[in-house]
Amino acid sequence: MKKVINNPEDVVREMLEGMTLAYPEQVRNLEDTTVLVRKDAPVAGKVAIVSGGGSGHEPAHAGYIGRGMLDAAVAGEMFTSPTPDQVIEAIRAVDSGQGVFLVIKNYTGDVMNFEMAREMAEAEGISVEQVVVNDDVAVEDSSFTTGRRGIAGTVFVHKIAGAKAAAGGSLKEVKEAAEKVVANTRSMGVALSPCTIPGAGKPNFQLEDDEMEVGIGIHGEPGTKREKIAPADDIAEELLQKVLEDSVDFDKSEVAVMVNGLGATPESELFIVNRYIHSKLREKSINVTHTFVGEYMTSLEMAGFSITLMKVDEEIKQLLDAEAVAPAFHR
Amino acid sequence: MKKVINNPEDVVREMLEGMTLAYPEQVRNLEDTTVLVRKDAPVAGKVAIVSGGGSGHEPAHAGYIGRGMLDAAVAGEMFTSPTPDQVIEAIRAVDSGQGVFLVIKNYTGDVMNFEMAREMAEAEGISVEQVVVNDDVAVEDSSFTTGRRGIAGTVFVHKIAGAKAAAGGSLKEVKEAAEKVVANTRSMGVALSPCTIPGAGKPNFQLEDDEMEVGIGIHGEPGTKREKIAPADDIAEELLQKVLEDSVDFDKSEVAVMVNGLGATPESELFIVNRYIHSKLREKSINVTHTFVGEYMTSLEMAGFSITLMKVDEEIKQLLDAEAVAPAFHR
Amino acid sequence: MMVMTAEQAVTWVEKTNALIQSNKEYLTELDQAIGDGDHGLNMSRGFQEAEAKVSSSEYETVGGVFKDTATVLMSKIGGASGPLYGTAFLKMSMFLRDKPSVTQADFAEAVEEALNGMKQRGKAEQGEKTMIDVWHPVADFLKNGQNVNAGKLVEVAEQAMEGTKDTVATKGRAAYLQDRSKGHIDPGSTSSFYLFQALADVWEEGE
Amino acid sequence: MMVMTAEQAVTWVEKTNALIQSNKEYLTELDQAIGDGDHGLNMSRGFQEAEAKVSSSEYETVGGVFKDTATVLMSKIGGASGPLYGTAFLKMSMFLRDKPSVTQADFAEAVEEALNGMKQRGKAEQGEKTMIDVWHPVADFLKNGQNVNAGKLVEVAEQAMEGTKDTVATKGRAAYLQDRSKGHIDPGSTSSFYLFQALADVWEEGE
Ligand SMILES: Nc1ncnc2c1ncn2[C@@H]1O[C@H](COP(=O)(O)OP(=O)(O)O)[C@@H](O)[C@H]1O
Ligand SMILES: Nc1ncnc2c1ncn2[C@@H]1O[C@H](COP(=O)(O)OP(=O)(O)O)[C@@H](O)[C@H]1O
Ligand SMILES: [Mg+2]
Ligand SMILES: [Mg+2]
Ligand SMILES: [Mg+2]
Ligand SMILES: [Mg+2]
Repeated sequence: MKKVINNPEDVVREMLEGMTLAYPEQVRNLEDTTVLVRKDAPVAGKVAIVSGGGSGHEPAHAGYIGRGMLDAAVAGEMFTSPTPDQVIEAIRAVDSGQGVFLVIKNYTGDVMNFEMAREMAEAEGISVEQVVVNDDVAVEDSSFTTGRRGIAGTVFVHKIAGAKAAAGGSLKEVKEAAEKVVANTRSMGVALSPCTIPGAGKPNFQLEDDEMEVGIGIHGEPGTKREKIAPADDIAEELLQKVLEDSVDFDKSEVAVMVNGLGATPESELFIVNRYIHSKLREKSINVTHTFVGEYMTSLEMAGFSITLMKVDEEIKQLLDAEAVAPAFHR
Repeated sequence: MKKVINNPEDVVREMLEGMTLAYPEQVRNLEDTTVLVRKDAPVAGKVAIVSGGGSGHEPAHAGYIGRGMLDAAVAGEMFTSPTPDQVIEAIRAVDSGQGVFLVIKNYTGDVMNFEMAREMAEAEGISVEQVVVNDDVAVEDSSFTTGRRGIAGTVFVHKIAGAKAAAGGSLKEVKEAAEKVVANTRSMGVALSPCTIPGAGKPNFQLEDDEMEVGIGIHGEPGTKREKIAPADDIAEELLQKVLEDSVDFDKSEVAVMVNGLGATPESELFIVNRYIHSKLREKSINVTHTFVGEYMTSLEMAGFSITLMKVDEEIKQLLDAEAVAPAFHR
Repeated sequence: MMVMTAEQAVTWVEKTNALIQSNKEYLTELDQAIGDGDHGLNMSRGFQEAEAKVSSSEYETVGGVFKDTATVLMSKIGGASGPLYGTAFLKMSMFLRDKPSVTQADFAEAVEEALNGMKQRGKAEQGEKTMIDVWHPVADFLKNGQNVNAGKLVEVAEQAMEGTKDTVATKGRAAYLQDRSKGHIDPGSTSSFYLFQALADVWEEGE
Repeated sequence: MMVMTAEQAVTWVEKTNALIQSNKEYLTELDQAIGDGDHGLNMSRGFQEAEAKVSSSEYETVGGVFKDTATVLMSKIGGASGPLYGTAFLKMSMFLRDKPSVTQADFAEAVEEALNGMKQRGKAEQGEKTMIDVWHPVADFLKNGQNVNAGKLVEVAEQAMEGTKDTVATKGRAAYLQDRSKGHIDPGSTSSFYLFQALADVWEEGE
């Protein structure tokens, strides 16, 4: 394990210090917490958006704090959901009286910790609503299981919920917009190499030189199957097929595309994937209105990528185009 | 070698196609070239800024095309300077009559190819000026040798030259501003892992699990020395020392800081480095006015980072703050 | 018939912590196979702090020990296991309240309460390859009343933990692996086993 | 006394290309040790195209072959070697112009012109561990006139190439390595050696 760190236990704290020093005009760290909030929080008259989760996904989530996106991001330990006491600090700090909207990725830990914080906040008289993002089609959806995971599509939820709130949307309207995104967003990822949690010292799995792990999440966990590595177009095709076949009907629709690097994949390779996705969608008469290529939701130093399709309508397109000024997202 | 590519020979072309499809409103690809230009080039009444170099440094250079930064970026093969015929196409496409300014990184190949293009352009009656960026203090400066290399500091040159041109600066004024940046910018990098050119199939060097390569460039070449890996603070200290000791007098000055990821280093680690740099500079009464943390000038999938310090004055600070709207740089 | 004192409750937390610290890597390895590889780190961080808290405080009641334990676990672990272990200790503390002495029947009911709280919080039932698979049979065993002894407790918990190996996960991260989750012991069940092993130890010392 | 025909000039390019293609990996390996590892890729890309161009065209003069070769190399190689090899062939073509027949003296002067062009373009002198270290002694040898034969040419070029091993680079990427550049043959000198080896081959066949 080779990492540019000091002590593994200090990684999250030192990272948050480094972030706060990097963006002193945009964010501030709530004292003695792992919460970063907008410098000017609470923003009067606006529903506040709070997201967060385990660390190791940078620039998620703190990179999305800013006008038109998040009001706060709560950082857990590496790949570990933050605790309710941290989430409640975030909620308290950003609520302007208009209520707080939580964007939660669908992991048991995240859901439980955020919901406990929500219960506490509601007991304090703060209105809280939430959405649980579950865009990863690698995992079958089922009411008997944990269901699909939340991965890179979460960034679209940040953008749309943030824009709706910035436009003066009520807590209910923000929730509706976010739910529309969740209902229309599907993703899938592949890994060419594993990653290592600083404290664990070794990766969760090993891959041979000619192998890839398909249906990977964003926590270094094994994927749904292992395959021989293939040309970029074939890998992209496999993921795209799964995304298109899932429960959203993308037929003849308009979509926003995200090609998301997991950490160690050169941007050039992401563009090669983007090229394929575009040409394939054109063939299928699916019209791409917005494209995002880069590292939006990473998994430490994992090599690989995910693709996300969000079906858009007029409202979503307008909200996508709305201003956003965050360290890791500009519009 | 594991890469998300199709044929190694097609990597650059497919990447450029993918970029053009990703940013259709911002860039366009000059037909049958490896040149991307601003969608609205040539911009009337403005000095045009052209940069470029080998590919593999994404988002450099095409990611910096946009209002307030570059008018064109010329892409060579992986780690190989583009040829003069490509550079001249860029120059012709962006010249509005106010002249063209070339930002060249100090590598023999880049300097020769760009200068040949410049000679051809001047023969056609286009006014051309240039700056050669050489911020890397890992290599001693000397008039008998190739001298220092150009690395991440180049992005500051793009920003300042671009802002100066956008503000209506003449070719001469743009050149002066760019030269000021070059004179006041120093960088140094370290690698924790090598990288592989797609066509080469294997990396230039191997590192043991406990080794790092100090004084690395951005072309996968070996650095100036090999050391045992150390805690983040110690690595940052070693680089910072070399940068501060070099020929720019940073004493009690104001600086812009860039912590640049080389490709596979998690952003969390870059922030840990940023934290150290800030605390150390504060100790030394060097005042950080601007901070940039992220992947600005990469070396394919190399793990590691570089730090850059640019000494700033009022003019440079103003130009740094000026608007820039490029896919990989917003202000 | 066993009784639990506040002092023993503290010892329980201490012994659990000791077991978790010495098996930290093993827990992480289990989680690497079918989860995200942080369970050892999470439990070690949480119980380290919990033990520090309860060892340095004075308690009149078992409920008081559990309340502090719950608060620390809830605010230090995170992930899936934090809210679950936090809920477990919180529910026990709520049930036991200020009871000056805790009988075996009290304790059995407290564990039943903990189990119900965890099931509700995690929306999991027995057989889904989670720590519930250990808590459920342990709760049943304690309720049983007769023949409750340390050796038997360890046996029940251990068997339940081993039993998770053959099941396919439907809750928690391991569920993403679907059939691939089979053949691996659930990490949370293992940390729960340590908890009950530590409890058995406390009982044995008390005899 | 040797003469070069347009046909032989084409063969020279073809033979150079053949040597470069079969030593592509080796050139890359040399560049990996002290450069950026693309010299084999660069030369292979450039000479592949140059050979395709000159093999499929009709030429009256050696100058014409060299002009096309220069243009292709200049626009296909890039990096440091592109402008240098491009300049070499351009300078030779400019010197030879429309000369219907090329004598050995003409050719020697053409190479001298090429060398000067390269030195100027690359701002390099002999002894800086670049391809100049091969071109320089070869130009001197050709100027010499007497005893110019294929075997001798290969010998001179090969020795010069080997000689780069012991020097410290002060130009090109290898210069960044300073002392660490010692002990490795310069990749550009090696590709230049192939060029002159191919030339010797052409001469031998012409005898
Ligand atoms: N819904 C659930 N109900 C009960 N226990 C669960 C549930 N989800 C996960 N667990 C338990 O939590 C353990 C994982 O804990 P941990 O690794 O610390 O958290 P995370 O999965 O968030 O990384 C699993 O092994 C399992 O026993
Ligand atoms: N200034 C120079 N003058 C002459 N030859 C040079 C100079 N710089 C580099 N070279 C030659 O170019 C070779 C490297 O070519 P190549 O690898 O294709 O380009 P790059 O170094 O740009 O990657 C070196 O081995 C050396 O022989
Ligand atoms: Mg976790
Ligand atoms: Mg090169
Ligand atoms: Mg886990
Ligand atoms: Mg090279």
